[in-house]
Amino acid sequence: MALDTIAPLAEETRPTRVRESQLHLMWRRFRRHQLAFVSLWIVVAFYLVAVFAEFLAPTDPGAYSARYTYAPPQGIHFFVSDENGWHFQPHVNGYTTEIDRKAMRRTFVVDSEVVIPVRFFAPSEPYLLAGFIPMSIKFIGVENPRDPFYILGADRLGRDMLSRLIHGTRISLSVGLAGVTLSLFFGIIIGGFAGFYGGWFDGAVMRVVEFIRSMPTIPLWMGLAAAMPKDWSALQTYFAITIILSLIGWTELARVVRGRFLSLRTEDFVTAAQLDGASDWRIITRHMVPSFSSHIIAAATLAIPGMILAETALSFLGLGLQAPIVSWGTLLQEAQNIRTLATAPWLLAPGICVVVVILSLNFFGDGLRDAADPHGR
Amino acid sequence: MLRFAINRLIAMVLILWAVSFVAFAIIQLPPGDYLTTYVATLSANGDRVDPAAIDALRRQYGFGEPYIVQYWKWITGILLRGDFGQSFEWKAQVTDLIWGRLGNSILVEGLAVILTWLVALPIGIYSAVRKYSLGDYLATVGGFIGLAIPNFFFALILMYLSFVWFGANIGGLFSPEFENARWSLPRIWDFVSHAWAPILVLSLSGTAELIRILRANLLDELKKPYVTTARAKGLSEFRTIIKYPVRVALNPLVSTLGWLLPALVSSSVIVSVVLNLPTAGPMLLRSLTSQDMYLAGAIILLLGVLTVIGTLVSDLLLAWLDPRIRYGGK
Amino acid sequence: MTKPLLSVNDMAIVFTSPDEPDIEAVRQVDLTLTPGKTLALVGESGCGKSVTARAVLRLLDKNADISRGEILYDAAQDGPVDIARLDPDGLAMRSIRGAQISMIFQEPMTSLSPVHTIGNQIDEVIMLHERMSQKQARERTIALLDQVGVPGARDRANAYPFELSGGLRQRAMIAMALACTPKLLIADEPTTALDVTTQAQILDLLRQLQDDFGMAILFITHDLGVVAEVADEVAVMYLGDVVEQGDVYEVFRAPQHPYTQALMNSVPRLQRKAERQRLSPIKGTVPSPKDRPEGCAFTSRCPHAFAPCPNIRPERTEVGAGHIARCHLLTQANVEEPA
Amino acid sequence: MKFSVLGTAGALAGIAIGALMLANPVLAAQQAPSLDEMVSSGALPPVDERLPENPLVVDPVESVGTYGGIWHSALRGGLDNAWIARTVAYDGLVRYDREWKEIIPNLAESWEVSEDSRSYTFHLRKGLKWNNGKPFTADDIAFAVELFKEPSYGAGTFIKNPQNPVTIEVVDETTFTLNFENPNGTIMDELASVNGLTLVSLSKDYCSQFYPKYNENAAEEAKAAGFETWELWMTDRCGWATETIRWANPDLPFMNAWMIDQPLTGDATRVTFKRNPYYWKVDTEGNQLPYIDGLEMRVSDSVEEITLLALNGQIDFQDRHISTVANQPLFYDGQEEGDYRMGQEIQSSSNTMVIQFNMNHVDEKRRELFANKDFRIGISYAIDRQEIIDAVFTGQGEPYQVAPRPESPFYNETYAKQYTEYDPDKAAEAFEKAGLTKGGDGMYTFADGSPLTITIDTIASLRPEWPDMLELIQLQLEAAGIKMEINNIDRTLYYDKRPLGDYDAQVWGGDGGLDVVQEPRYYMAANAESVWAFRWQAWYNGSTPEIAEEPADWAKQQMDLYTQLRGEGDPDKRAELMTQILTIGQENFPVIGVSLPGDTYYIARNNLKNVPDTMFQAYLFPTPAPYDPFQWYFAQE
Repeated sequence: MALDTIAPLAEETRPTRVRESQLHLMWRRFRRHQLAFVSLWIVVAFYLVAVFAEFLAPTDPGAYSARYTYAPPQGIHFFVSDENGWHFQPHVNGYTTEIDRKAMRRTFVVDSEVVIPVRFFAPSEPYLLAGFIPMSIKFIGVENPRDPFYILGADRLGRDMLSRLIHGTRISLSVGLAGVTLSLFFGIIIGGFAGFYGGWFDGAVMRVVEFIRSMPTIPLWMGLAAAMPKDWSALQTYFAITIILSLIGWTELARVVRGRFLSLRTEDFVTAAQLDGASDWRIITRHMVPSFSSHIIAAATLAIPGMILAETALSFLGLGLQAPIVSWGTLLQEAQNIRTLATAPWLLAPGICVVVVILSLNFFGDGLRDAADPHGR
Repeated sequence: MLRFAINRLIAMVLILWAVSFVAFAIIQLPPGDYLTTYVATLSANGDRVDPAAIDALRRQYGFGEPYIVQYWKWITGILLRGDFGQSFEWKAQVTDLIWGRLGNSILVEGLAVILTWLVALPIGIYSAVRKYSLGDYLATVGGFIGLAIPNFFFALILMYLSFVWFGANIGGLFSPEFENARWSLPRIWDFVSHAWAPILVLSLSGTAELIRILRANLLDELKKPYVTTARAKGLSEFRTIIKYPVRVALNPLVSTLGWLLPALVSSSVIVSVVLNLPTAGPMLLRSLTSQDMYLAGAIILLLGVLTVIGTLVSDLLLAWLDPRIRYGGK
Repeated sequence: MTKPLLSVNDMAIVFTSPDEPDIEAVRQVDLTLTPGKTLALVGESGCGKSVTARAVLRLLDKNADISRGEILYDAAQDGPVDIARLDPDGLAMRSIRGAQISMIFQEPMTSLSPVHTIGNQIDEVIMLHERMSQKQARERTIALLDQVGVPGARDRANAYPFELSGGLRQRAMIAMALACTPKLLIADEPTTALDVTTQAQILDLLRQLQDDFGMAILFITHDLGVVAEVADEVAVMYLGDVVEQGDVYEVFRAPQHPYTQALMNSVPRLQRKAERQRLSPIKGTVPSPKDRPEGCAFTSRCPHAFAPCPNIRPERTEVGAGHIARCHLLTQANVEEPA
Repeated sequence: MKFSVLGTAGALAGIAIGALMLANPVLAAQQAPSLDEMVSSGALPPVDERLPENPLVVDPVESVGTYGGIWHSALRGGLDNAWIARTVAYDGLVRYDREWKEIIPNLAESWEVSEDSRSYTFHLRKGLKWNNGKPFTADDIAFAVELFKEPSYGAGTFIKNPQNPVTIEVVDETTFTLNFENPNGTIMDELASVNGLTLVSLSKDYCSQFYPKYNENAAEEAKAAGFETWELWMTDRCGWATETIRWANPDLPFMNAWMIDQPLTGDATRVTFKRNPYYWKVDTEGNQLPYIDGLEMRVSDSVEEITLLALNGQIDFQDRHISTVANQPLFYDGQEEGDYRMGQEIQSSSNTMVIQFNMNHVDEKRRELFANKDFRIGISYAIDRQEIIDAVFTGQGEPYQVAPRPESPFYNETYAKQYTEYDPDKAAEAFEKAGLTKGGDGMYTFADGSPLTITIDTIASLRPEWPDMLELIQLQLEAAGIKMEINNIDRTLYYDKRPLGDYDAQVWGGDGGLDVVQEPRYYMAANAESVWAFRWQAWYNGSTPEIAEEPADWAKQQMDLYTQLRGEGDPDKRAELMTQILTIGQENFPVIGVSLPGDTYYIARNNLKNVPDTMFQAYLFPTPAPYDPFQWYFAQE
């Protein structure tokens, strides 16, 4: 004898609604979160850099130059003056360099006379973009490849910091992404089943998770890294590291997923689906996962920074990735000394990149999470 | 409550056992054993090594026995005699080596935890209650920056800057003159003037994490009807929030101690190396690389125990805070 | 007739949100509450009855705002106060909440803090509004719990909500609400979450308590059955408007507003099978406040809707002693009468 | 100028100096003021009674010094015992002189060598005392020999050398003779080196209590003390020579200038040493040494911290860990600020990096290739050494093969310079000769066309510049058509791979640039560090027969020569033999070098005196110990 019987309420037909509208709503709420929105674009930008590394990097990350070790950054100037006044010509200035034998270092003096024109889409020796697209122009470069061109300065072997940074971006960001994808995979599968079936399986999984998380990770990593086959190539180590990282990483995601599952399992629309005789798999994939995909996305995004930081940490310990692989971690490892801090601070650039990217990823992920939150405001 | 505690204790014992097993497995993972390292260093010094002598040592140290046997010896030694075995590299009893350093670890990490909470709590509450306010943004940004800086990197920069600006060395936990002095005001001050750096560095990332969690939890709680009930009683906004939603939001937070600790321990390993802290970290690092297995094993085990106990404490705390769990008994 | 305790006059409540146009959830509400009497506020979910109730205690969310009208609360001593003008977090308002006006909520489970004993939660109100020590407060609490029929009050005071059945929880809620013997009790669907038998008990309890304490009750519900049981007067809300109000007997006997009539028809009466006629549910669905016509809100579903309905707001028309309705039909009727 | 002949030249000199000492009897020795009060209180006998009859008279580097001061330095982690060895521990029977030319008396004031150089008789100073006042006699030496004869005890000393067993015979309190089964020409060098300290590091009086032979319940007591076996307890209490554990036991008697004050325990954050009142050396004015009251070493796991300490002037003398190429500009700029100076150190090492291709590779094809001299020549030509020197060493050093240093009497320009010029054409030529064929991609492959990639192992943690150099070499070789991988691995794995023999090449420092005779690892397959022919040296040393392999004839020839050398008493003959070995090495060019290491440097506070401006930097000659730190002193401001 309740009114509801006559006045149909906005209750039924939930799952479908949920699915379309939730992501949509989420996006709407997300856009409101300016900081997160900006961050999103920063992240995108970085990943673009990662993809087009070869094109964007002025030189090969390994290309060294004995004459320009620890060369300080060059400023880019836009105008040159000659007899007929100033005219537009983007360029950098050359250095005059001599070796100070006593102090054992090169001293660089910017020589404003020497004008080295900078041009965009400068021709270069052919290379493969992303490993398969043959190209022979760089985004930016100098006419004569022998001329010094160090916008962000050079490292101890006279290698262009900018180029190394760009290539490092590719490795570090992809490690993060790959690691998270992997953990996500484990996380959803394991956490999903734990949450969906509950019972002893759930218990077991949770114990395992608890156990893994109660282990200090560094020793775990060290042990595993030390056990890595000696003759593995750079690439293999790279993948091994991502796997090792996700071995720890999946637990967090598994927890999230499981939690959501537990709470959703009892929801009407799931019961409804079960009554319709839908298979568990179908229920999980078509009904449950979509209904909290937003949370998963958020959680995953928030897991990436951890991965990146872990990679740098491992490199610092001399485990994980090692030179000549160029990653932010290895670059930072090379900057881990007083000499750099004191005389070549520009080598800390990777540190700044790490901070920026991780900041953005966090804001982005946080924005997503707030947005995913059904009662957002 | 008691039943709950007992359940947890049993669970803990099981986990501890697993920890010990894994710890031992990990230190066994790398190929070769300590003696390969030892021989290596000797011959690197242009020193002669008599294979017979090495074999003798091998036998003494009981290498080459099957894993299970070694493990059994090890674990029983610990349980029955509290004997963690020999450190090959130091040629000394592991027990003589680790306690001091472990103590330091606990001290530093403990302080870090405390600082983390002191900072995170008010900020977290504020940014949840004043969601999307300027303060909220500042807090979040600040927190995230803390989260984003690789801690070893931060430590190094701190050390360098304090050298450049104050000409002071913040490495270690004490300056030489106080190293072995007994506790006194000046010594405490000296400790503070050194320890602030690692504690700051360590608590940085944890703080950000806590703020985020607390904020999220609190946001959920603030929407719950009982908050309205509280308001309807005529409680002031402040009291309402502190007594109810915050109180409830704290529960999941308490359980974060569980992961906060292992994270701290891990990062403290790195930070300790940079800042030269006499904690278990650097020793662990060294022993792992030189395959000083019993030392490494003991440290991993004890750090594991430390964290597991930490988790247990946080669980009990949680139960004490949250009747639902306490009576749910699970 | 005793002077009203609380009168809401021409109140409107607007919800603002950053990326949508404002919504006037409550368009025009006039209510009067008299001590010792129960006013039932009836309407479908989302018609704005709960909002109205919360407005009285100024418990609206930050994005809701009383845009028009007044809430005059006349607490004997220092003349009437207009609650609508008070600072929601101010001392004045807080000293009214819980002490003078208190509220019972729909879901006793979520409306009680899960981590505090109910005793603790009740003591709090008492100690807050009346100078009492913890001990005295607890004594009072136990007395109250006893009074609201919680068996073994002394022990139950130390119980946590989740340890109690739904019924007991609601009783505890009530005890909390009555802790400071308020002059007005707002009950927001206090029985919806409960099973039928418990419902009945709770309603009895409320009625009986009203006799004991003599407070006024504002009873929010969507259940006409309950209304019939507890209410002295009834106000019917539709989409933010009070369309009809008056003595419950009057209204039930001769509902004037088409909506009210529809409601009545939709309620089954107990009859012999043969004599039963089919229930006639209201056609169409409740439109959202956004596309509510300028005129009568019910237009879109009204069987008698005609020219003026969509555009002109019908006047409050007195159709009997204290029986008021808002419908153009009524005004028409008055016009035609002489002919 | 006779490097190789240290042994007996030293012996003669020894006698000479010994005589000289007797000639100037020490009168009225003075002691450090810090000791006066102890003496007057009777806690300590007067200095003359503490000193031996003829203390060793040390010539100060600049001038007679003044007492006092603490020498601050730093250990990298608790296991950096090498620094203690280089500062405190270096006091054997004999020692090297400051030119690293001769072996001079130390605890032994003289010695004689038998014709067949099988038996060596030493004469200790009369009245030497351990730092606990107990006499130091031939019995202590005998005890050490006896103990290390135990198959189950100790490692890494000539006493345990299976190739040439030794026995000791004690003539009287101060005289004893070491009798070797085979002629031993290198023992004096061993005794003078940092590895020769075992003999004099154990006080029988103290250590015998842990030895079942002298104390039947030693085993039980060990158990009671929580040690499985008596050996473990002995090691713990009586750590020998320079073992880390030795510095953890303050009760252990010492013969060094400083003795333990705060021991090096596991959780020690600093180690301190204080003057040994019984030290047996005096300066030319009869002041008992050392001048410096004590040492304080901060135990730091962070090189950065140590660097900062040095820059901050909180370190009085240090080179270890901090004197890197990278830090040089820092320290140079910091001299004013930190009130320290930088001194020159000439490295004993002959090369910045030695590339050792594995001639005993388990894979047939690779073994053949790496054993092929032309291949190695090709690689050597393909390396642009000057480029590397400029990039990695800021132009310091010169292209150099793995050959004796210019300072060495064995220096031979052709050996040092052969194949060092950068010449792609010659490289190509050599590769062709080695039977490699260029593939379509311009990369060389094996003769059968199977792809060729060489993997070079390195340890970044050990020498940061190695990966850098290898990265450059990688590019250079790539240009020359050789694919190369850098395999940066942990030290232990590095050593584990050697017996397995499945590595292409490993890199290491250029040991044996000055100590040619003592460390011939790169000139011939001499010891386990000859990674380029690990299985050959196994065959030679018989240490690990299971992997031993019969060497190529030229290598065998070298081994025969070296065996002769070991047994040869006459210095000139030994020099000659060594030269022959080197000539064969030069012909067969087993390993590839990059460049001659430039000088490195030390940091010394400006008020620290008697420190030579130039030192040799080596381990067997444990810099700075041979420069007599006990005669360093702090100038009073």
